[in-house]
Amino acid sequence: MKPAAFDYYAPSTTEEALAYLDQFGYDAKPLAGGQSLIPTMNFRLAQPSVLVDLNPIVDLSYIRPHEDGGLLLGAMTRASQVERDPLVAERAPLVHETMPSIAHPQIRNRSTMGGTMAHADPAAELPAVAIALNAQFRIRGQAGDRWVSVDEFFLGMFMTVIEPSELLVEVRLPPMPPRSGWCFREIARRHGDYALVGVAAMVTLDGGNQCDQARLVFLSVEDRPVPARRAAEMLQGQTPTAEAIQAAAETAATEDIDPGSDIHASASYRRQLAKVLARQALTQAFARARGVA
Amino acid sequence: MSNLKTITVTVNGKHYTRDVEPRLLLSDFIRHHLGLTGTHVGCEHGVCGTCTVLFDGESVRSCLMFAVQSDGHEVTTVESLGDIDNLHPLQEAFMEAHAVQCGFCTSGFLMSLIPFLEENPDPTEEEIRDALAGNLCRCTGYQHIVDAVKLAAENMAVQS
Amino acid sequence: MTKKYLGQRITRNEDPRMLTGQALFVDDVEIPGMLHAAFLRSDYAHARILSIDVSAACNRPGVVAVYTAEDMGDFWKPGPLLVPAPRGIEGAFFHARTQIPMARDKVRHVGEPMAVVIGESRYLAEDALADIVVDLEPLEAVADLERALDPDAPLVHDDMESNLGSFVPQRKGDYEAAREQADLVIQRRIVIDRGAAAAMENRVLVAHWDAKSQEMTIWDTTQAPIPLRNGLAGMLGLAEHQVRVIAPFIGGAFGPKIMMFQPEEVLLPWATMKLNRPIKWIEDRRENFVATTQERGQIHDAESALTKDGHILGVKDVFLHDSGAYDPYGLTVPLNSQNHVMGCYDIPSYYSELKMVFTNKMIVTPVRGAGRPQGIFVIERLLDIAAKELDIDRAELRRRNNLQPDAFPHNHKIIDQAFAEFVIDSGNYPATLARALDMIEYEKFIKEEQPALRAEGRHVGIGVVAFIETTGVGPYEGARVTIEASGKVSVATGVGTQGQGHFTAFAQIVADQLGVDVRDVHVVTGDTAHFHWGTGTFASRGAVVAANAINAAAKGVRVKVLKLASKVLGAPEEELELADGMVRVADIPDQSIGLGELAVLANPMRGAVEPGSEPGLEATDYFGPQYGATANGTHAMILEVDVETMMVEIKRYVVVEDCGTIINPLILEGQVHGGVSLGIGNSYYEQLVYDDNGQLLNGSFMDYLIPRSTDMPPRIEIGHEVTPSPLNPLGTKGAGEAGAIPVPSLFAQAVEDALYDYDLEVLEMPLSPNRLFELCYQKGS
Amino acid sequence: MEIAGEYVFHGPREEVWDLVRDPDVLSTALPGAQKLEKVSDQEYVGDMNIRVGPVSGLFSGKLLVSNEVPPESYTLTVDGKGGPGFVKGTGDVQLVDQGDGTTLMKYEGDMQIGGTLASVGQRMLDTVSRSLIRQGLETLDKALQERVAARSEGREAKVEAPTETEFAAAVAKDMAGEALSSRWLWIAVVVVIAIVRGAVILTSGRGG
Repeated sequence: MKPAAFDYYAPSTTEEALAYLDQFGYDAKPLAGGQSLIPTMNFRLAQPSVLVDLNPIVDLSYIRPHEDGGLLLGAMTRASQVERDPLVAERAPLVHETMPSIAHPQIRNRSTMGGTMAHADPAAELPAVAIALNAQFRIRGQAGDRWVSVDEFFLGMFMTVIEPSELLVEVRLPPMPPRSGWCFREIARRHGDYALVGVAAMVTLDGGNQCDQARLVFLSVEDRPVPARRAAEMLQGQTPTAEAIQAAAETAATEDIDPGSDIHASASYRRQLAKVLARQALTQAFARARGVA
Repeated sequence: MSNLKTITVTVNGKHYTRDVEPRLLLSDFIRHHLGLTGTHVGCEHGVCGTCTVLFDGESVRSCLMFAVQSDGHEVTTVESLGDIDNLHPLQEAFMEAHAVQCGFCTSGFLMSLIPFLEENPDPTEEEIRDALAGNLCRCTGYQHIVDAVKLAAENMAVQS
Repeated sequence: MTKKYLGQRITRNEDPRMLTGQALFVDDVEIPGMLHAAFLRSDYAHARILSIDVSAACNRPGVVAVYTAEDMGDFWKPGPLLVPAPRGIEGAFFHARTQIPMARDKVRHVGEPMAVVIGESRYLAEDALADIVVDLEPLEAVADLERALDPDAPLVHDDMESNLGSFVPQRKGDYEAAREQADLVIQRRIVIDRGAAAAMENRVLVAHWDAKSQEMTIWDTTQAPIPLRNGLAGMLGLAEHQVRVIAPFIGGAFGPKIMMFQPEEVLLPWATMKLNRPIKWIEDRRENFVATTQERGQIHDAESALTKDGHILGVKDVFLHDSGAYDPYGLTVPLNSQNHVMGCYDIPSYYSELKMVFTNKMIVTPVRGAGRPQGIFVIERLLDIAAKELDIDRAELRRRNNLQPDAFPHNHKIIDQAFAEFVIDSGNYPATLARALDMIEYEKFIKEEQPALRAEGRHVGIGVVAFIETTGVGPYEGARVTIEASGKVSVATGVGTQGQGHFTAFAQIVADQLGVDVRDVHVVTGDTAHFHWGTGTFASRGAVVAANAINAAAKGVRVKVLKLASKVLGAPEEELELADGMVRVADIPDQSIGLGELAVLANPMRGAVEPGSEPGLEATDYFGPQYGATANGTHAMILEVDVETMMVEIKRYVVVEDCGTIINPLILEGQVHGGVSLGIGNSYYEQLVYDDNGQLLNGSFMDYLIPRSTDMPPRIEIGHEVTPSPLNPLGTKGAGEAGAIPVPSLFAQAVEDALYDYDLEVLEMPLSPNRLFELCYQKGS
Repeated sequence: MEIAGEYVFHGPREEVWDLVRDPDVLSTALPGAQKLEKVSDQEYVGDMNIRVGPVSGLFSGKLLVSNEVPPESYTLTVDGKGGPGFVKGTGDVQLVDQGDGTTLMKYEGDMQIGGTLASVGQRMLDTVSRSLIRQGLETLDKALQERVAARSEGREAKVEAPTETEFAAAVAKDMAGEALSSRWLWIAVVVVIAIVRGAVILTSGRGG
């Protein structure tokens, strides 16, 4: 299992990287953490003729506070950096909670924020979390930057709005409103495996302890992370009682998602897991929003 | 071989300059170009953890990196730990607790555990099992490895 | 002999080398000028080969040669039948269809080699594989065992009338009569699917023909270096002494590495002679999934006849055994299944039909457990169902049917894998059962803890399962023990080592015989240059057959030591003792001589060796058991099922094992732990999923799930019973496979117990959360 | 692997028939199809450079049309081979004129997938094939509508291959209003592509 040959470029600036991408088009692949790309290459299922290694671009690795209370994460920030960062724990506790579920430390030490998003694996955790957090993505081309909302970013299995000549350079996480709660849950066959189903939940309560906003996003159920819109609508303006949560979880599992089957889980088993996880995650998120968990 | 790149990499404190093809996996470079065969290869798709080495001090799967990416960086392999007559405390604990059977996965476990124990000098059993989860072992059922890590943590605490 | 080391928790001699990355594995072998091989393997499970065009591949820079079956000429021939079929069973037949080095006319399973590229690097050789153009006519494949026996099923082997490769009926007593008398007859269909051995090290081979010295050296991840040497020498037209096979440290084997001759093992030695350059082949993980042998697939139609007080009157079992595309290993696996159905119980009548079936899937040969887990699964499931039907406690039902300690030797009166009558040498089954129940606090759990947990809505179940393991079969092993001038001892034996701690266990035996430090005993295993005779490491036999050969050889040396020392020290032999590397007169510590000094005296530079004696303190001896020793044990576990997600967590795991005399409890426990982890894999994680067309759907470590550290119970608690085997001087029985054998049946029982309110009957293995969900929520699907 | 379902095409049956039998339309509608040649009325051969995210591979394939009852039904047999493996399948396609200017397509087929594709791509096979069937066919439906519009406007239909991203984006946008539980139509060529593309997925690690 050895990869096919390719030309290798290791630019030290984003501009240089973009120039290579522009030059080689579809033949080139940007190499971020490589934790999905390289095994695919080892199986010779991916055979890019050019790799543009982004790892030397040190400018793309950072975690910065945004003045609005949110966070800016450089695309080449490693998962393990995110995992250990106190600012992330404080300002984006959902991200902090999610990190240990992502594969294993050896993978997280290489895997990057931008790479995970751009790879757009529907079983990956962070894309679902990004949707729950209403993230924004800064995409850079030779003509300049554009911002894309997370709701428009993921198009399908391994597909995003990033053109081959562009790079995702930054992820912006907006601040969490007061009286918000969060939870990430997933069920995998073994610790660190891709989840059979996972869910990221963000909820905000209003002054009357009713649900002001809920975002519930599933992973590993379709060809991209799937927000449970109907379930969220059901919760809005409601008091998040156990019954309301249960009803929302059931709606999420039956109406909001259309899961597929594979050798590990049938569609109906996935729906069952989605229901259970949604209930657990919402319960925990609302408890946190109330400050009781 | 065409398309060679010259790289300079520090492995276990020693500088090497070599010409490599970009597609050469770091694991193959370490084993076959540098002759450091203590690092083993079990799957080449990033699951088994057998090929774990330290890259700039952090554990990584060397089958999921290219040798060219190590240019200017520091790689640490099992050969950097103790030697046969003077084992590292972690290696000693592995021997003491019978954490080795066929020995094929062992280097990967050791290299995953070195940074883990630095960060968590007094781990609980649950933390140890989590830390081991990125490495597969087919022989031991992990129990003696868990015992070894506990023992190592105790012994290292006494020594430091 | 003093017992300073035998039975002690001695840490391993081999560990420092392994822990520092200094142990030699086959892939570590580097020879100047070495080439690398990559195999073109079939993507189709069944297809006729119309043509193979290698011209483009040959022309690729860096490619030295590309070979297909055509190029092999007369050297191309089917491999040997490693284990012949048993004779003398009425009505039995067996068709040998052994594997071939490369497919010539048609391919019979995905992964079968069709061509090999030999190039300057593995990278280049893999590049060239894409240049080979194969024209194939796909044929309908048969993957399903029952489908394979349909009259219109496609034939795996065109020259056969059907895919039925073998039929072996065996009977003891009169089952039909027993059935007539029975109060209860239980009939069930039981399905067990395939799993992989998945050693962490894939197979690796280096073949080096040195034309000048006319010597062939082969480093191979084999469990059987000596038979491999002998066979290859014959095939290559070389004398056995021209061929040296080295099995250095092996990164786990678990069965498939005993298989020979694997196609690659035939091709590389042939190609190195043609090219006169060393060649290495490293199997990669994807190849390991499609080109290394597998096990376990069987379908049983089983029934048991019992009295109302739970005594088994008889068992009947008609089963299909999936052999895959070829049957080079004979009937070892299904015979083991057939044998182990009677397990540790007194079963007066037994009728069994074994039907071995060819399918378009990878070949089946033993994997840790080798047919035994299936047999145990059948009987233990039948007992569990009977216990429910008769409302008798599970443990009590087993107690009632156990063979009693005075029953040995017990003849099960059918033919076993060694083609002898299946006789159990010794054991104390009620004791292991009682001990396991005690350790897991069975009564307390059933009466107090479980009802309380159920009242809380939790689904926590307990399982208790007993089993036997036939081990330590013949024919023989040998060893040579030598005391060297340094006073250190060297030991050579033919079996290979794949992590079982032979370098220590064998050293312990020798150290005790010769009174030396265990660290001063240097053991060589698996190198044909060091020992000429032997068979290999399989069937849990190292600590039985090889260890007793080593013990015998060490005793031989001891005799020589005493004789010579008696002369040198001027004291009668019976007054001498061997300790601390010396021979000394028991009462007079000053009157002594070091073993090294004695070794020099035994190999004099001047003078003469006495007529009728041999130089040196060395002895070679062999051991061949009368028949195999049978180990036994009881496993118990408590697990919890989350009924919302069907995720299972093992809370407690208890093993009570009896492998006779224990050489090294530390190593033994390690073997048990490893076996249990494979068993847990076989129960809940590991399943090789094939589709109807013979395609393997989970050929990677991403989808084939080996238990991780977090999937194992928090602790495997081990208790030992010791019933030494009367069949060998050390009293040992094998323990290598035991851990894996009862786990699927145990898991099934505990899961059923946990899901008491779901009316669940587990008649298949492996399970998965998805499958449990189907069984509990979608009955009938 | 069994594939079955139905889908409503926004155009008359004859147009749909012409469309699915026109290799030019198919090859432009599907990114990566490098050529799709009509060898005879019943046989097409083609090369496709299949790409799903990082995954790509060159496939050559053969497509055979049989049991043709224009414009009602036909049987398709496909046979594609490439480095990552092979795809082989047969499917029956039925077009039903719904009387309101739309056409219902019913399809039923069985697909064999082999090689690396089958052995390491299972995690996403179902998801990707569904996703790509959807994308490919939405694009075809668009081409159909363009043809219909062009005809009514008396101009030449413009069939232009979208970029892969545009392709996906357009589909995703269309998707937003669709009921998620509906099933998507199927044409054998597309399914071959979809499955070949879908099957080539793996990955152990995370993040790019």
